[in-house]
Amino acid sequence: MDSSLAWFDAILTLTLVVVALRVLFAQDLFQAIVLFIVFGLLLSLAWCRLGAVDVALAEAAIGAGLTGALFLNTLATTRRHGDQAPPAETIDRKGAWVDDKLPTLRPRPSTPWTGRLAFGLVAGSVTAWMAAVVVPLAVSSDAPRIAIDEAMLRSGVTNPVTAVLLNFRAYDTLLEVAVLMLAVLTVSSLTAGSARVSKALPSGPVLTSFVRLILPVVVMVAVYVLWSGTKAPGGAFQAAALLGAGGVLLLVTDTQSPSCARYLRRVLLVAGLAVFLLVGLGGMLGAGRFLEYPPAWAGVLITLVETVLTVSIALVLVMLFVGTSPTGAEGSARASDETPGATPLVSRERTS
Amino acid sequence: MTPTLNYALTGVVLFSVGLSGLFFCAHLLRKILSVNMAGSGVFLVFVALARRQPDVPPDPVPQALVLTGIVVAVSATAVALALFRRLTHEPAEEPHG
Amino acid sequence: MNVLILGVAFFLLVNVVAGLVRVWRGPTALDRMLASQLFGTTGTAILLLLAEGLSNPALRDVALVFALLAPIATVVFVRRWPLSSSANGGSFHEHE
Amino acid sequence: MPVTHADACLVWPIVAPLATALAAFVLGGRWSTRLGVAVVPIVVAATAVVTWRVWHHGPQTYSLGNWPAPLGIELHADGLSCAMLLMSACIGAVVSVYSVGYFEGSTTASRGQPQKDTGAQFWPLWLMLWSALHALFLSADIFNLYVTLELLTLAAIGLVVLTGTRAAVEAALRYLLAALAGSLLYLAGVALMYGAHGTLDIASLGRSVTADASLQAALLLMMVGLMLKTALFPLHFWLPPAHGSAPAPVSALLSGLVVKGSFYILLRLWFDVFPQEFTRPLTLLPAVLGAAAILWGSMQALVADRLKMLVAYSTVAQLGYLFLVFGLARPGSDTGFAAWSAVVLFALSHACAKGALFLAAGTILHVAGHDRIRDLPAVSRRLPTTFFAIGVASVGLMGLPPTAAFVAKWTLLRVALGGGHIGLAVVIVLGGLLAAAYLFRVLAAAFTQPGVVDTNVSYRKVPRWMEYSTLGLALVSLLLGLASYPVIELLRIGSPWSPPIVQEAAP
Amino acid sequence: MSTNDLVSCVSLVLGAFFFLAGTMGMLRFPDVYTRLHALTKADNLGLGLLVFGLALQAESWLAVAKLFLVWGLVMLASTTCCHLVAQAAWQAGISPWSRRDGQ
Repeated sequence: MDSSLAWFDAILTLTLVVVALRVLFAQDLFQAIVLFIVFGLLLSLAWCRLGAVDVALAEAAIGAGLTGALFLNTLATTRRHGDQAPPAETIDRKGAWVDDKLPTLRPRPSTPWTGRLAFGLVAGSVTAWMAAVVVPLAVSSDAPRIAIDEAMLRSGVTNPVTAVLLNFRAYDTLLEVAVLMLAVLTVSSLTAGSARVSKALPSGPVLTSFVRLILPVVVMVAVYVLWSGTKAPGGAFQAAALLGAGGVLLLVTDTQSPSCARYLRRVLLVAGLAVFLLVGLGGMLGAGRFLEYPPAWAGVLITLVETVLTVSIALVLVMLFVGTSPTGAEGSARASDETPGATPLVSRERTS
Repeated sequence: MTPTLNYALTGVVLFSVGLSGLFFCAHLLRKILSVNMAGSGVFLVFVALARRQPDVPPDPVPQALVLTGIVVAVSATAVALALFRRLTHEPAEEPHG
Repeated sequence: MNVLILGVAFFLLVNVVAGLVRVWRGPTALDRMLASQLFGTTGTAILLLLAEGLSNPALRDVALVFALLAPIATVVFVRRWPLSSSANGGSFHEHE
Repeated sequence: MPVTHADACLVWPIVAPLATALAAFVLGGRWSTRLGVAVVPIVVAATAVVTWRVWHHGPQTYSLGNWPAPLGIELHADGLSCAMLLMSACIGAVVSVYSVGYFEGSTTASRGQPQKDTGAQFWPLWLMLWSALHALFLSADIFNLYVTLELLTLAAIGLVVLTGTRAAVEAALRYLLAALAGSLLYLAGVALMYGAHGTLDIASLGRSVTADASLQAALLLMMVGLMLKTALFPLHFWLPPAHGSAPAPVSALLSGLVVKGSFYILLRLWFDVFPQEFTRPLTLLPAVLGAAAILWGSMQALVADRLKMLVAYSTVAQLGYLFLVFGLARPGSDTGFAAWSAVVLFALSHACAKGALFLAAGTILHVAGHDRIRDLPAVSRRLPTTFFAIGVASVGLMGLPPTAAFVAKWTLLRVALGGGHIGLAVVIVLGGLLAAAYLFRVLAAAFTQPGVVDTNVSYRKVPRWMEYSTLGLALVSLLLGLASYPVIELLRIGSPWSPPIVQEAAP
Repeated sequence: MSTNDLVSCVSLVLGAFFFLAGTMGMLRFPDVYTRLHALTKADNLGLGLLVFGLALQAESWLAVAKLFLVWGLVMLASTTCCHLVAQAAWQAGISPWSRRDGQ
């Protein structure tokens, strides 16, 4: 049993490294991106082997699902210029720095052997140096860690990872949600792109009915993951990633997607962070400290925060996808009005 | 070779490969991919070191940190991709637009 | 029993690594996409086996997420990739 | 433990701008400006309260969620954090006032799309940046510092691309990739430190670290990462385009405040966490690179043809001075404190002077539509206040006698000569001369009669407070010299050189 | 070894065999249309047998339900994806392989 697991680990890690190298050196970018998706799936298996199931869930949903979709989408937009689509090299030239001060190699379809040699030397020496440090750490039986057992009793939840994320280190999580907000702000300010009609495959009845069938399951599983997060692996981020992925599915099919008013969307985007802040400040008012939950209320408050966070983060993830999308048929209406306080062209003309 | 050692070493390799890729690959998309892989490498080291004692459940703190890190990474990636898209779209606008 | 389950998991991993060759070789984008789909399914199977073999039922949830999200890449791809693209590599057509 | 509400003041500099950013985002439009201005006095007051408490009661520690250090995250304020907070509050307030005028009616049309209200986008981003800065200066947890670094970077990126030009987008992408590499190196260091010592809290790390290989590796990784983020020569390649192509108030923020964030972390880790036997062999590396940065940045500034690029390269040069601290400040010795506090004082002074210069450059760009140095004489007649502000800020930047930069450089020179670092002393002097040389290129414009008055160029009107706020910031950089004694006393509180009574206050 | 375990073993081994067949097909078949067959048919059957084998070992009814839900989802997903891929291939003008033009 142990030997087959050891072999499993060996093959898995070896494949991870080979796939990573291939992502960097595969001649065409599409292959690199498909391999990157595969990399995410492999990594998710690795998290499972390390017993980090919460991380595995997030990686499966965000790493392999959403990030892959983001990359595919972006690559597709760079080839969207009609039939005179640029071959990979021209994209290279365009994509590379123009006033080239970075130590980049000449843009070529494949890295020349000198480049590979330099790459190998640098990567190899960094690996050797860091391995010399990490190996003693990894084999030492003395593993200092932060003691949480006693505090778990007052944390309001039984899943230790959720306790760390939403109670002991809730402040990290608060700032992390702010990071997501910032990403949305930046991405949506960049989205005013060209509207090009997609020449991709139309979504036929099969895709439409597939989406219709699978979306309720996605929502159901997301609710389950959120609900079980307090006592088993799962939680707000994993649930949000699932919902976000469901939203992406809805976006890329031609089905009528439930649209909501611009204002409401903005409120929903900030709701997670706002509720989190309010709960934190509430802890302060109740003769306590910022982000302190009274032990009796901890479970309820954490669930409340997680629920609102799930909705907000899911929306954020969908918006991030929209931001890297071609602003074509479904994109333009959603994306261009996203900038806060954007004034429609028409009404400006009327006033002037 | 214990799983901890195996995965921690893989993390180190991925980190170095990703970091070198960031500096040596010319194409911007590949640079963005490299950053993601280097990040995964660091996360692997984090979590692998969290389960050094096989008979004790793994330390939850690094797992929580890595979850935070994954979300930060996806935000940064989305921003980088939006910038990249803007950059590759721009020149095509002038001759055709 | 567990020996068999973990053995099968290992076998599937080897299998899927062999399947990666199709992502390598293409020749068309669709082949690569198809191979990654195979990867998703096999990954799901491996997770289900590990859940039983390591007696960690939480891994079934990961398998569930795998199963739900594996088609995302393919759907995004076919809906966003221009059909007439003549660019190499990501092309629908084999190029030499 | 009795809960005291007084130490909750540490939370407000972080929460106030963050909450306002959310409100500004939701309400949008004109409300974002109003809210942005309204929160300025609150933030300034919160900062003042924190400083007051630190001044009177010593370093303050606040356990978020009431989970004490190794388990939870703590906020920590000592003299250094307070100085940084005051710098951030001061520059933030001025930039806010300036931005009201700068972004007024600045809707940029982007390629036939509906016009974008850049101002409404500016405020949420800037308020979040402000919040991130304060979170960074107050954090006492190495992983939380990573999150604040990322928050800072993403906010900065969002601000750089506000103009939406191709140059800005390209600069932003370059900046983002460099910053991500920097934070990953830092995070790798965090992973090693947690793996070896099982804690993330700076104070407990400082107590528990032992000199071993993993710590040395962590130090190197973190140092390189943070140097990259602080744009130390030769890792500065991303800075000039980003700072040069961003909107003026943003450039002021980036040059004045954002690069100081990663420098602050390095300063803190170097003196509070890592034992001397590790840092000692490495002292010369940052110091020599700093010296090289002074020379290289100044040379580039001498040949720059645009004002904003000149100021941006000047930042590369001036950041070099900051890194001299690692070569000159020895823990334990009294000259160590002198050099350390001098460098922090220099950072404060640089932030004000550089901020003023960027704001002035922004005003010129706003009015004339260009910032070419050889065409500045034609502009100078129209903007006497702004050019006066440039003059004052230049005095602050060159380090002429009454300014804080003078006090700082003089102290550094004394310590360098006392420690036998003749080379560094020469560079300190030379850097001052070079700064004078490139700044006179700009100042000359103010005293030169325009040869040809360009009648074709239509000049835009400029709101008064844009000019006055710039001048105000420039004057602060000048007056800081007079206040340098209290600032140095403030820095002593909780510094590695302070008497050890402080440790007992926070058990 | 109980009958339960025996059936489970046989089912698992058979399932693994179908995965092997799927991979072989993926690697050996000549064009994208034929590879579709390799993927869907073998994969779904393979996963089905594995799920059946594992269901006999599962500790609770909830686990069994989850197993079959996963199987159902994978079938649904791979059916749809194969349809989409085939449609895309057809619309892009890839002609199916026939014995004449192969070798």
